[in-house]
Amino acid sequence: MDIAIVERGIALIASIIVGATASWQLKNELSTRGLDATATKVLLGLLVIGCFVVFFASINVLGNFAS
Amino acid sequence: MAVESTFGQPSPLLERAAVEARYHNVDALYEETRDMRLFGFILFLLADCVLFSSFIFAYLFLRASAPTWPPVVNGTQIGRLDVAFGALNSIVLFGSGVTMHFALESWKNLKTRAFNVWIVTTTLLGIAFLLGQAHEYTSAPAGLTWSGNAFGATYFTLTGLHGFHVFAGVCYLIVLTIQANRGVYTGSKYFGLTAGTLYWHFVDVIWVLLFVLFYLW
Amino acid sequence: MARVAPSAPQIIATKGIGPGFVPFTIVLTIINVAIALAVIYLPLNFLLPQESNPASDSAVGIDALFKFMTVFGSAITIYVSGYTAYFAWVFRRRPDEAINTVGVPIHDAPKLEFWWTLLPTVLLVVLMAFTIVVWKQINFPTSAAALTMEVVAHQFNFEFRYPGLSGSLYSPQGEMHLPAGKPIKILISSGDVIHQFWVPEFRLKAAAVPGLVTELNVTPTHNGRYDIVCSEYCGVNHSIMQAQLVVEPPDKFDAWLSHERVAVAATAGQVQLAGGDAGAGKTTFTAKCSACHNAAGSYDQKIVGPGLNHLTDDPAHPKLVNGDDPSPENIAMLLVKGYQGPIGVMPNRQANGLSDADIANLVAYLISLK
Amino acid sequence: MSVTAHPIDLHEAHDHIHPAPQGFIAKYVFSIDHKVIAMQYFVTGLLFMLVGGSFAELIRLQLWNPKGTFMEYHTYNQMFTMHGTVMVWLVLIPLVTGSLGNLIMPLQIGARDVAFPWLNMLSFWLIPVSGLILFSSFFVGAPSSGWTEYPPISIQQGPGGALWSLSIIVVGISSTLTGLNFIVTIFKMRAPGMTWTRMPLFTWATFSTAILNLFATVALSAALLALFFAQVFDVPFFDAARGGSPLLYEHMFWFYSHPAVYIFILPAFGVISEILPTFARKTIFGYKMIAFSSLAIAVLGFTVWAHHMFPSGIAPWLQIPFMVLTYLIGIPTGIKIFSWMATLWGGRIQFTTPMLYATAFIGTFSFGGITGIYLACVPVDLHEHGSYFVVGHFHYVVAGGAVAAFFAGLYYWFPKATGRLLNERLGKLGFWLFFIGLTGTFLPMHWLGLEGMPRRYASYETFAKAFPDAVFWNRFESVFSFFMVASVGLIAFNIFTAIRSGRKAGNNPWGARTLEWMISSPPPYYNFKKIPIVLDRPYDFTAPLPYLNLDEEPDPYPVPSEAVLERPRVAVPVGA
Repeated sequence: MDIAIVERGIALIASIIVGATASWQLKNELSTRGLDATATKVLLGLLVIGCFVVFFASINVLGNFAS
Repeated sequence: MAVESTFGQPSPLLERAAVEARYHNVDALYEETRDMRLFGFILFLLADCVLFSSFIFAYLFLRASAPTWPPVVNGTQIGRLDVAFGALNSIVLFGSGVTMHFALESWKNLKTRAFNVWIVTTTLLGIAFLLGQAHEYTSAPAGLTWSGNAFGATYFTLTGLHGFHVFAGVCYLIVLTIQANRGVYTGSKYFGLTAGTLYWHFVDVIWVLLFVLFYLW
Repeated sequence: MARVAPSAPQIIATKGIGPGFVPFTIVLTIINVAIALAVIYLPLNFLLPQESNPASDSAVGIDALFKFMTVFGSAITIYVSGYTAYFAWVFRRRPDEAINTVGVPIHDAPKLEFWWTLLPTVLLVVLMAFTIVVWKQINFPTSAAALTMEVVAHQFNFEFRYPGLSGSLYSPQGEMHLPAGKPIKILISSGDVIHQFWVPEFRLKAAAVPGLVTELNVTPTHNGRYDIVCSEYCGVNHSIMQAQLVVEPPDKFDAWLSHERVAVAATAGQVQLAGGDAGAGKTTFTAKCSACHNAAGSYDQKIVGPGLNHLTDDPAHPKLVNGDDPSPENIAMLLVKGYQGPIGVMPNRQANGLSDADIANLVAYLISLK
Repeated sequence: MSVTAHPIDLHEAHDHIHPAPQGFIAKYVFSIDHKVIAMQYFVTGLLFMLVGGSFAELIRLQLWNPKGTFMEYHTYNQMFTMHGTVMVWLVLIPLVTGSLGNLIMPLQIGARDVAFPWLNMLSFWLIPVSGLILFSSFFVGAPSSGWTEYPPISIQQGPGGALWSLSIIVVGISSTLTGLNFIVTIFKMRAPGMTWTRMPLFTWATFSTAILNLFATVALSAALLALFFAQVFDVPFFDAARGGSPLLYEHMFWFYSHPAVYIFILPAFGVISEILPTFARKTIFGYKMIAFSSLAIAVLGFTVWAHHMFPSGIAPWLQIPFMVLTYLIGIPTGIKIFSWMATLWGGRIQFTTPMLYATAFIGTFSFGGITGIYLACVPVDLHEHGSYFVVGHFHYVVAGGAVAAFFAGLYYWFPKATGRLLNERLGKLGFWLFFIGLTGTFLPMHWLGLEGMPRRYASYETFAKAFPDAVFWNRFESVFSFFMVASVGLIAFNIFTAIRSGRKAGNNPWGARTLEWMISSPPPYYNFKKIPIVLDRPYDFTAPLPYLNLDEEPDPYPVPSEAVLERPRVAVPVGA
């Protein structure tokens, strides 16, 4: 079990957890109004996208240059 | 006298007078200064976006004008960055974004113990990311050096600039933790925490872009 | 103290646009027409170098564009300055005027504003069309280039390279010759910093950027001796970085070129290959050649130039790129003259700054790549 | 308990006046009062203008003789580099926005100070710091490759280049923060009733400049950070051999530096749009078009940067979009100029010094704009790029435009800032000296450049052989450049004498109608005891003043004070 597999495993699980909590937080934030609320919503949305990116990177869908 | 509204919303001072008339316990003057500070902080974040986008333009420009990517140095092509460790490091940072959000929520609900737990976790995760980044720099693929070639130049400058922002964010979080525990922020006046959270989310989002540009493309 | 009744403003109305507006406009228009005629028909040699007999085909287009803009530009400037001065004079405050006089309360005139937005837009669109026509002429010549040559700028002189018999040939730095009447493509690059190759009589300039080849297409039309000027700051002696350009009839040019070829072939001479050290050759190769050549790769593993492993004993490629046998002398000649052909351009010894020892070491190293 | 909703009492809602600053340091050195900061910007800007101007005079002396024997080449290269750098980043960028913007914008929108006074103070104090860093480069060999400092030449020169990059980054931080400060102030701190279309036009201009300051300057900081790394740590951003590209720096530099020239000129437009109505005693013509064309210029300014790079090796097809967009900027500028001319039409124009500068601005700036169109046209630019035609164009727009408008603003608002009137005769003499010097120095540059005189040449013997009149015209320019030196000296003398012995100026010496003329001059540190209410645009001279709730009720139809009119006037109606 070389280190890369371990790292990918942890990244996979963590991305699912963080992605889920971030989107849950985003759901709660949707009802708020105001400049800081909109800014938070935008940033949380991009954070969720970041979690997707890490998810696909960890399962080697994104960023595998082996072929 | 008909005092016309500005772009559909009443002029700020009128707004404050109305707020003060209706809710006597709201400190209208603080609300207005908070609005100004928040607007100023968002503008600062946008200006910071321009800073990162200038360097990203440099990266894309040099990558487009390079015959092969990653470029060839002394006859051998530079190896790809380690995606596995990069993914792990990124999720650490994104996790700290989530915990920071919990910290602010718990402060809004006046749960200071939970706030302390969450904000300390965020700071530790931030420091973990910086250590991960340091490891990434030391074990960079052969030939990838700051003054070696365009790939090294753009990679180390951009991720270094982002690392500096994370480091500044960590110091900001430490100051926020101390200030919050010293009682500087109250239940309704906590602009420092809002700004800290926005800044931390901003730093996360910049890393999403950098991770994709350098590691996955 | 008693409050003085507020002095209600006295509006001073005007009849029409202003006294003497029409004669003033006529005078301005006469001036503009005079300028237009002068610009179009008189030779502007005091403005543009050798404007009466333009030295290159693109100079004709550029001068026409310049005249178009001068006619309209001077008209606009004269009308604007003229009317500003006219209004300033006609609507000046008289010395004996009451203190509370006020101008005509007009704050917008939609029709007028419409016209003074539309007319400049139309004028600019016409200028755009005219510019794109001339731009196409300059950047995309219709006929193929009869002669393709290179100019490499160095700190404080230009180096001119003509297509020689094999590889490149360069004439003494000072003088550049061009045949009149023939379309020429000049490939410009730089060996060190950014320079700019500018011939004012041609009205053309192109930057010499290190690591980039820029192109200048020109058909010289008039024989003569012109200055080549560096117009991008390139160091301490930027002010004295000039060269001479001689445009002459094609036959005289061919005579000059053949004379030059003979002269340069003689000076190429033999490089002492004995005593070449492969190790030193490797370091010189890494420093100066690895950006384009892959020492470990075979011929097909190109970076910019071909891979050089098994240079001398590759069954698939028995000859060098310029068709010579891969003998040490021919390799040395290739390093001296550089190469320009279908598969690309290799700088010569002067651009790469190779000394005799460097060439000897490199040849020893390249031969050792078995 | 009953919630007693007392009626909205506006002045009570805004009476939080923080205590007055005590002591010399808090009042004059580290003050957070926008008016004092404006004075600090002004004095620093004037000093740097004198320094930059002296570099310019050394350049003119060098060009007196085509062989260029006055200085060696290296010193001359340092002179034109430092002249450009000091004038751009230590005079034009901070001065017009910093001194006039800081002084007048908060007063015009009825605010007590800018949104973040401490940030305002920091923004000022970064300018002297960056000046020190820049001038310390003289000890280690000043930068000598032009105010653009293109690599790779700017990397080859001595450590002066790195100090140059550092000092400009510091100026960049200062103007970014000023931009941020002004945007928040104009958005959030306008007096009640002052909607966007009732704001004075100088505030509109300051707003569009603040947008440019905030977003464009950061791109410069990125470019200079990259240049600094390349200079000090040999990072190959711009080294072609190691994958970099010199064109990259040109793109990153000019992406900022074209909006920078709009940062110079937009406040100048604002000053002109304020001065013309006051001295023509007539409402501004086309308020909305002028205001929105300021924004249009600010936005379009971001899209045109590569017209500085036509012959420098960018792809031919790329030249066309930048040419078209540069032409488009001519249209809002044209609208402004025509609206100003229409403001003069039908007015009762009184030629005080600010009005002289403003009227001359219209003529000079439109000539500068037209030569700009020549340079935007790609084929003609292939001839004019890097020649003295460019130098002539941008000095017409910068000296004839931004600096002339700054002097106009200086003469116009000096009474408000100090309570004293500047001497009119000295002012008029200074004006004529400035414009004769300007025309004499910069007009010949156009045909010198067309004939083929390249920029940044310490000696021009080859060119003098090709165009024999060059020597005459260069000497002609050198003589007239000293007229401009005389005019700036006259202005400095006029200022320092007027502070003590100038005639008293009341609240409203020129009879203007914008909010800053409604309070005393110099205004108290809190500006307005009660924040006024604004009912309409200020420019209609036939209507009473559109303000309520002012501290002291002014005359509803303000008229120029006696001290300003040349000869005493008797209120005799015309034609009586």
